[in-house]
Amino acid sequence: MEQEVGWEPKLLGFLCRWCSYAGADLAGISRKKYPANIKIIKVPCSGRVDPLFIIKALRLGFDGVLVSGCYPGDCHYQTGNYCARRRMAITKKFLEYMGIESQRIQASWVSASEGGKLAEVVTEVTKELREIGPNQLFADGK
Amino acid sequence: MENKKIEQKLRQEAKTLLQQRRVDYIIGYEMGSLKFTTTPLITKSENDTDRLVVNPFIVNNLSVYLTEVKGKVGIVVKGCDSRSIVSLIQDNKIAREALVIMGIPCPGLIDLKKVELLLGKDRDELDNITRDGDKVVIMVDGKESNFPATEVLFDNCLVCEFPTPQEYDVLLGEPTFPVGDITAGQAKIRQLKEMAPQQRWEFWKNEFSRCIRCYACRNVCPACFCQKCFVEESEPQWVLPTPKWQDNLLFQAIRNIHVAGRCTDCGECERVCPMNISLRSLTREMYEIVGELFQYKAGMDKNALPLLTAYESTEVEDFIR
Amino acid sequence: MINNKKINKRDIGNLLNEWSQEFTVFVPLRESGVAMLSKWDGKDTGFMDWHRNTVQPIKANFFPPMEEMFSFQKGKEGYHIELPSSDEHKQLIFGIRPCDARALIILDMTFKDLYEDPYYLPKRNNMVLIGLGCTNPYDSCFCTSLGINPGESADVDLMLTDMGDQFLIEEITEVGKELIAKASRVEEATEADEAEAREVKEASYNKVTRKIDTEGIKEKLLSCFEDQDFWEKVSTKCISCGICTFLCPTCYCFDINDELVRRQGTRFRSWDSCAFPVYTKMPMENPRLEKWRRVRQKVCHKFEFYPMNFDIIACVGCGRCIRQCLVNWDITQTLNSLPTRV
Amino acid sequence: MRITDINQRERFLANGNVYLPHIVKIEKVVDETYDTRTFHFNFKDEKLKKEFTFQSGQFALCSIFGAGEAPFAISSSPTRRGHLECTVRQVGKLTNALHRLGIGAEIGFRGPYGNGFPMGFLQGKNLAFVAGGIGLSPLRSLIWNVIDNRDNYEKIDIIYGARSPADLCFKYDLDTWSKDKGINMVTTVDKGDESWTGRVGFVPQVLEQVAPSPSNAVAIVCGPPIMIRFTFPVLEKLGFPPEQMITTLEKRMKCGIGKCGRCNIGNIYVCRDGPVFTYAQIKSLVSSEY
Repeated sequence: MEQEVGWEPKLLGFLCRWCSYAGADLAGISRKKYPANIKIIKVPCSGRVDPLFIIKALRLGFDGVLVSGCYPGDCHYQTGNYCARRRMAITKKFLEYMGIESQRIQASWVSASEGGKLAEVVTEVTKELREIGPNQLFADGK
Repeated sequence: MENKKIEQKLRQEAKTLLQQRRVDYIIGYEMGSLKFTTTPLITKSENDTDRLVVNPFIVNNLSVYLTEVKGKVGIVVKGCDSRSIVSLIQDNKIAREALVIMGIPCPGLIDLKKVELLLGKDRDELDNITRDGDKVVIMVDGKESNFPATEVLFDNCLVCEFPTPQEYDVLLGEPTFPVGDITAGQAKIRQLKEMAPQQRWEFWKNEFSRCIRCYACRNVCPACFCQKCFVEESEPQWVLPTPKWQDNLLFQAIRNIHVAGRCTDCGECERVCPMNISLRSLTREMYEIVGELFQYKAGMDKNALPLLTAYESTEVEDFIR
Repeated sequence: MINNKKINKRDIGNLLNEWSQEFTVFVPLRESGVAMLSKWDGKDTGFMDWHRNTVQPIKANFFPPMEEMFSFQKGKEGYHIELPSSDEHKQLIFGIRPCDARALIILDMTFKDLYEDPYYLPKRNNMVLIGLGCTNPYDSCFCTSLGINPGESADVDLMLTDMGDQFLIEEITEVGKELIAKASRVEEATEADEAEAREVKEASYNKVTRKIDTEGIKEKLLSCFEDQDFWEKVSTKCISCGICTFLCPTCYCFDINDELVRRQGTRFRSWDSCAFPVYTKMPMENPRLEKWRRVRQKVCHKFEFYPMNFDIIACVGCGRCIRQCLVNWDITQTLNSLPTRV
Repeated sequence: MRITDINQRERFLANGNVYLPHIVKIEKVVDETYDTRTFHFNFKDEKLKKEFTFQSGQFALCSIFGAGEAPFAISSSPTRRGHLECTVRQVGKLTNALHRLGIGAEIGFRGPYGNGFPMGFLQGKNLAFVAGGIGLSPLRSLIWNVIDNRDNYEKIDIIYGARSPADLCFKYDLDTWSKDKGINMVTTVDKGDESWTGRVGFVPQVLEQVAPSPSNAVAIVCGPPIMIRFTFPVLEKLGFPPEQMITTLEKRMKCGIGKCGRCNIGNIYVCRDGPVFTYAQIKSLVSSEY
């Protein structure tokens, strides 16, 4: 696979506003460093993330997608993250079966107080994405 | 011969239902206009019930009409179709009370594409096809040849676990048991799974570059009941209406995820695809994933919550950081 | 009088190779289990002994499922529009059936109408058609009801008749004549060959048993146009997919859409179908929201509107819509059951 | 009814390719209502700027590159050269994208398409314009056209209605027309608000009250389909023969030239054979899906 010089993975994060997004904020405030590779979309709940968003992000050229929500039991809406967990499990397995590298679809639980964990997750995921290289899945070439 | 008896019983039953006004419509099968073809019969008329048939070619999953036909319906179902109905009930798409389900134990249907491949002849060039237990007898040019049923049944019939309807008001005929040749039915998927991810992706890319976006797979699917499909959404436009392979693939991937836990592996999507895309290799795998992760089988319990709205407090999450 | 030619089937491979020098040669192939016209690989001549028509009709060669109309890009000077490069080779299509050849004549009418279509017509004008008479029509074929002889066609450049080991060649156009003049291993057909070909054609004509009555069909449809009960009844089992229209050799409806990928845009045209509710959807209303209206549109477009506008029925009886329909919706049954006004 | 001659329009084809848009530049944006704007634009090409002509009632396909293409009636009058105007309500992907554009933005334009209003037939007649909502935009082109050639026409009635005062388009024109002594301008709304002092009532009802005389008159109707369908019977009641009722229809369109298939009513294509029809023509159509 050809790799552009200076290529950096692009990661799209769907972060729950009640926890992970606040976690990202906290990481910022407390100056915990995490890679600038992540673009964040704030969602009301990890349960809001339709698998469509994930594959569309890959179609648009993101190298990986991270969905991050509240720990089980902590959902602001009681059950949103449970539903998200089922959906993510299915989506991840199914898209892997279609041939999408498992590293490209990621999930995490990060609470509002875990700025450090979010930074860690983003760092790890970015590292994994760097290893598998750029997303060429939807490239046109014949 | 068994079919003939079932057919007689079915015609009588359907006629009575209409006569006694217990249903407004009967949905069943009648002989089609081509050889070895049946076609859905949707009727209000008692007289039409004499046209109802039961044979190894009753391929359509008639439950797809239930969200469309108004009033009380008497419907003919096979094992897989009955599960589609249960699934529709689970999703509150139809009411059980509005249905009279006439179940037909189904020993598997004959896949004419397989027959054609096997004999190198098209269906209209064959004289006769009959099912005789675990054999299928085909007459061509006046000559009879025997094939093991497992060679000519649909792949999804070969892996069918519940050939007898799960939900019915009347069962016409004796319960049957899986004809099963799981290995043959799963061959394609196994091959795919042995490939490297990139190879698999190439395979699907190749399949979906044939897709012409006729939406037959979606429209024939009883689990695809959305009023407005996400592909028709224009703001935002998730998928380009142009049949580029990327968008075709995205459409089908999401369609499969949307019907996870509803898909009963009835195989209709693959059967109807005019471009011969191996769609069941997706739906079946999803069926397996759902079973493996959540011990869930679509359309088995009409009182259960739909798969993706239910949860257990502890569940698979080894993939979550 | 007789000046037809013939060629031995085993020489066809060579002939196609010769033609490949000048043309992009297409033959009916069953790649991935779907019969369609594909670029000839120079080897496989199985299509000669496979006596059936393709699933995907020939229109795809001139009016593909999707096609780039132009690309656009925003620069300093504003938008710049560019047409796709038109380095297309002249096409030679081998083995086209009489019904499909006629379908092209019907498509031409729309694409030439009023404004010439700049995508279809150049491809259409840059091709050679080698027809091949049917010897084994499907049970869904009803071409003879539409004035088409499955064994003959005047809508091609050369017409071939399968006589077992050899093909009889009729030179229909000057282009066809020139092709044959340059071709090697072509012989003069004998009286006996002619007689045999006539027999083959007649036999194939008689094999088409499905019929519709086209006599006064335009008027019949006109009189039952507002018969909602009838149209509702015939449309009940339709599931509104696009198979019958996409695979119809005379259906031409299309959609136009833009794709924008990082400032680089492309406008595509792609097949569309009157069976889809979105096809006619407007923001506030949809004139053909109900299924029966869409089914009526499909039938009437072919058998009523097209004859009104172009004096020809837009159906060639190829039977694809019957054969491929997933619920066996049969247009011949609908046409043969039109209510007659009392 | 089918048009066979397009000679005069062929010279406006870009590169001889009927699907290629010309690039036009937005020169001005006018807010008509909360969801409707009029875009003033002009060709980038100097030659076209000078030569481009059209007829009132014709439409064009406007491209917002990346969002697609849709048909819009040209709402300016061919008598007022210098720029073109299209009035657009925000209803979907494309119109949303258009509304996001401002002065200087470039869009695609191809046309003019369709038949336009029968100017010769209208000459020397009393004209009754009946419009609803954004349906005024094609009529506006004609109204200005008529005003600029005022001597060629007799009495002019304009009956224009919208759902609410906030939905009235071209308020600046309505003002001018209502001050014009040669025009009987009637504005109405389905539902007024606290500041509305004008008429309240649906267009067909107001039309019945205004009751323009049918003698030597032509009624020109445009509005939402439902309004058009209710207006015809009123006009008939007033004594207008179907030949003297004219409307312009709207359908989903992609090509604009009678090929893509979707805008048909029976064998007639609204883009190719319309969009202007007499009621007599509409009644003679095979289908009532107008």
